[in-house]
Amino acid sequence: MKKLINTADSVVEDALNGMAAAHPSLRIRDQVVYRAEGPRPGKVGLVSGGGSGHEPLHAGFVGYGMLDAACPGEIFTSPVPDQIIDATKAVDGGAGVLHIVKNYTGDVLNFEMAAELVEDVEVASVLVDDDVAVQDSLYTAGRRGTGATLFVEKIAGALAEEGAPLGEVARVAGEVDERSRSFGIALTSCTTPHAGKPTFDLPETDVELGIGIHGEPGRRRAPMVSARELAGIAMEAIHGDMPLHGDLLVMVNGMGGTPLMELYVVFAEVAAFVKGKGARVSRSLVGNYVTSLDMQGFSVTICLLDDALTRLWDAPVETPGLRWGR
Amino acid sequence: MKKLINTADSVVEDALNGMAAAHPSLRIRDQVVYRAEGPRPGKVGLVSGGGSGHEPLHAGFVGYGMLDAACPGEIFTSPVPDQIIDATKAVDGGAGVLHIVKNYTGDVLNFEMAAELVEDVEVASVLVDDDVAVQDSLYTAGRRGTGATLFVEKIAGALAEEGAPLGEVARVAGEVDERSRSFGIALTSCTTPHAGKPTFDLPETDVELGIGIHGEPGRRRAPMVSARELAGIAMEAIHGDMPLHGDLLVMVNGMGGTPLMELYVVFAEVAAFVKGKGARVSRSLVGNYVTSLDMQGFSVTICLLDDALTRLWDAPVETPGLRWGR
Amino acid sequence: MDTMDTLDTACFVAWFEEAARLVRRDRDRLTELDAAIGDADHGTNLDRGLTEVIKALAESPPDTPVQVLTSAGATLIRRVGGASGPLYGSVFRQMGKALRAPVTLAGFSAAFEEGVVALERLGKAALGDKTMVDALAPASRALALAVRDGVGVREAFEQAARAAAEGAQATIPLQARKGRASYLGERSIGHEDPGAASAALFMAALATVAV
Amino acid sequence: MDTMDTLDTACFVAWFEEAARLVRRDRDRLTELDAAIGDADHGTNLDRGLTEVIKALAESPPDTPVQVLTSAGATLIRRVGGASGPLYGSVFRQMGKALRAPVTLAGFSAAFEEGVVALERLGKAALGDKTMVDALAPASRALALAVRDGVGVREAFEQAARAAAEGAQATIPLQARKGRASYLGERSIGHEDPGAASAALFMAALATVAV
Ligand SMILES: Nc1ncnc2c1ncn2[C@@H]1O[C@H](COP(=O)(O)OP(=O)(O)O)[C@@H](O)[C@H]1O
Ligand SMILES: Nc1ncnc2c1ncn2[C@@H]1O[C@H](COP(=O)(O)OP(=O)(O)O)[C@@H](O)[C@H]1O
Ligand SMILES: [Mg+2]
Ligand SMILES: [Mg+2]
Ligand SMILES: [Mg+2]
Ligand SMILES: [Mg+2]
Repeated sequence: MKKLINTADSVVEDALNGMAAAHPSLRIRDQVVYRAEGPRPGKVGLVSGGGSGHEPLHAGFVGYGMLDAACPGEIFTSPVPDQIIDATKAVDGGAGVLHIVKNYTGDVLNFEMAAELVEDVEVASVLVDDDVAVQDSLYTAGRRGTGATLFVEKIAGALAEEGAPLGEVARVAGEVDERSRSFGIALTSCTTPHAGKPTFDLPETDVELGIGIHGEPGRRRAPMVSARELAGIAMEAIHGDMPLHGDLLVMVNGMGGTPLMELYVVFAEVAAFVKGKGARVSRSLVGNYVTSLDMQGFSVTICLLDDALTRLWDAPVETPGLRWGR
Repeated sequence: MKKLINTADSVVEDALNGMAAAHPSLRIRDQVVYRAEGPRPGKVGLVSGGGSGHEPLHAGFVGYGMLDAACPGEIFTSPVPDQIIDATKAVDGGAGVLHIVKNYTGDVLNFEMAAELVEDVEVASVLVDDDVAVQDSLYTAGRRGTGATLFVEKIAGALAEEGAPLGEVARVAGEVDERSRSFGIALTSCTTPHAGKPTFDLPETDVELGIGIHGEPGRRRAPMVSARELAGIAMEAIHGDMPLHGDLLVMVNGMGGTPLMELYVVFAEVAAFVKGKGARVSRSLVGNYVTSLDMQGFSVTICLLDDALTRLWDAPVETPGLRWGR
Repeated sequence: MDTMDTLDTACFVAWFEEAARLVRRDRDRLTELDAAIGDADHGTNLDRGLTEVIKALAESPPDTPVQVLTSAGATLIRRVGGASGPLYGSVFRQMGKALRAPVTLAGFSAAFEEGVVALERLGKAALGDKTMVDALAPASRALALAVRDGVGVREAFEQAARAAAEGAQATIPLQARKGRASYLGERSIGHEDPGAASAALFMAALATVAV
Repeated sequence: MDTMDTLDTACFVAWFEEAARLVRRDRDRLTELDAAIGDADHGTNLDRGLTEVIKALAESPPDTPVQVLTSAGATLIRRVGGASGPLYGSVFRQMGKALRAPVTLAGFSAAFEEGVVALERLGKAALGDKTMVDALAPASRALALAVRDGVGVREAFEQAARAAAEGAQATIPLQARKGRASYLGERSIGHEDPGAASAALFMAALATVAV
């Protein structure tokens, strides 16, 4: 394993220093990333966070029209309550704060603890759980939150920017999650700086189907096939869970180590699949957005748009990782 | 080697189909990528191109404020004259066309041939040769064009958008190249789809210093060291060739397989180096912009800004790979 | 019958010191267990947390066993993150709340049981879900049985450690229903749960501090 | 003396067919040579180009040797890209321009030399720069000497093929001054130039078509 790091222990801090140096629009304090200009009175504050190693998620989505603060934990480790408490207090503009939480035991517990401990701030919370690779059952931890997190952060961020009240922002955030599904496929394992070797072994002939974003193995191993077939597997899984129809927001997301060229090859297949189902790619994103360190592979996330969501998706956003309209 | 492709022979075409499906702002015809809206009368047209495998360069930089057309060749192979001729004719709005050419024998020859064969269009050309890893000599092919290509395309694109005449756009494009320097370091080789195995072998203990963007080996092999030391090597090479001073545009560019988190770690070190020399990071870019397929590593590109260049850098741009201000 | 032995502050500090030592020693093994069915960070997480626990105990030396537990619980919650941070933190925080001075084996056992109950409530996990509960609940039961049978502290703790180790081993054939391993479905079968493994280390550490 | 043999259209077609076959056969070797000091595409580039050349010759069958060369040159320029596309294309285009019917060995040699000169001019490369020139220039010289010495076509072409092969081998100890390999500086030493290697294949193909 070769990594562009100083030490495994300092990588999160060093990367945050780099973010601060690169983006004057951000301000970083006690391992929390804020908009430099601070909270806007009357605007609902948006806080998200999770383990590091998924960049640009979440810190790269702090800025106008998206998050007010992000709490990066250690690599693949949810942040601690102190970070979330700090962030929640700091971004409150008097209209309350929405916690956007990916559905992992660690994220849920730490955000819950923080929410309980924050006083004087109204806190609502939305749980993102879009990964169809995981069986949804009362007796398990439920589905993981993956790519849809970006959709929720973008759309809720746009709504908050417009001045919508906390209840409304939380409701729409939940709606985006309900209308979104993801499926991921890995060609290689990632390597965490601390472990120093791949989390799982994957021979040249195989892929992992149904991976999440923590470099965990997937649901099942299968032979490596063409981009067309891999895209088909992902799309069938999504379509089987949420039949595709109407206007879609489609993200083909790289896991961190896959070149953009290959993501476009996958996107072509995804678009053909969508067309084949009589649905329409209305908005799209292709690139590395919700990553898993140096893993090679991709995930597809699809959201069923309506006019209101499309409008919010199109609204201006200005963050290091996502920017348009200003 | 596992790649998200259908066949090695179809990868460029398949990826272009994906681009077309993802970006309604682009139109693709005969392996040339155009702005969908076509040429604007009176505006200088900007055409660039080069081998594929460097995405988002160049096709991802077609759009308002940047290129009018990009000619993608096969993987790591410069485009053929036909593509360049088509592009040049199609984007001419009556004010002439600027060819932005990276200094490689193949790119130079194919663009030259095309320029000779285009009739009725005034063509100027700028050669990008920013890579300090390559010795500049009358008796060699000269320095490679790498990261500065993005700077040239962005700044010349902004100037063309303002309606500047061809000579002026070409002059400023050349100025950007002259004020820019790059240095790249690889942790791993890339693998081209056709070769199916890494272009060079690099043991776990070593890095390649002074690599370009074609997956070619670098100038010299050295032991793997910390991000701080690697950034120092790149910055010393740049500073030794062009002493850093004043306001800088700084890009820390990923080679395709390196996670954003690590690029930020590098950026922190680059920023510290710049500060140590009494210069200032005025504008920055961190991410995968000028890549080499799945190679792990980074390059640093630095441009000495002045007020005019800063203004042009800040001007609105709307392309798949670079977007702000609209 | 020697359950009249009481456990003093030093015992509790020693418990965490020994736990920190064992986790440091087995850090890579814990991370590898987590790599197989999770995200390869459990060893790093817990090592970081316990290092901070020891530092905090050294910086503000506790006067009572309750203070040791409260400090350790708070530090784990504040420094670990992930699933195991709040879960382990809650075990010790709740145990601290429940503990009465002087600390007899019976008192220890009752407070420990409250810690485990808090864990189960927070994590919504039951025995057999393939989590740290599978090591801690049997350990708590072993302590309770030891108290009932009038066993001495050393032997009680050794029995608890044995029960925890067996519980951790018993997670191997289980399919995970909670935590990250549950995403793997049937593929989680055949691997020891990393949290159960670290819980066994906590109990092994306890067995060494009984005088 | 049998330099009165003339080379007909079929000979020229056969030349490119055999070159295409050899390049297809050695594609991976050429790409590997390019991987060592370039960007690992030379075999793919030339194979793609020559496949198109053969296709074009089949689609519009040429009537004259000049048409074969013109078609091949144009196709290489239009389909290969990279450095080798325009360079090889120019060799054959220029050779076609210079060729006079009927094609004697002397005429072939003179036209070939013009092709090589065009290459040197376009690429600004001289002998010893570690490029395809290092195989083609010696081949051209061997042809000229054969003409001078009144050698037969078959033997002349065989001498040219030998000269090209030796020229390609002779690039191994050289430091590249042109093309992508020049970026490597001293590290380019010790490797055969891929373009010189493919040029040797072109000349080897020529040796098989002489009747
Ligand atoms: N709901 C739960 N209840 C009890 N223990 C749990 C639960 N979820 C996870 N765990 C324990 O936490 C361990 C994983 O800890 P760790 O790797 O540090 O956190 P994460 O899973 O967030 O990466 C698991 O092995 C399991 O023992
Ligand atoms: N300036 C030049 N003059 C003559 N031949 C050259 C020159 N530059 C490169 N070549 C030849 O081209 C070959 C490389 O061809 P190819 O790999 O197809 O193109 P590219 O270098 O653009 O990838 C080199 O091995 C060399 O023989
Ligand atoms: Mg974790
Ligand atoms: Mg090439
Ligand atoms: Mg874990
Ligand atoms: Mg090449």
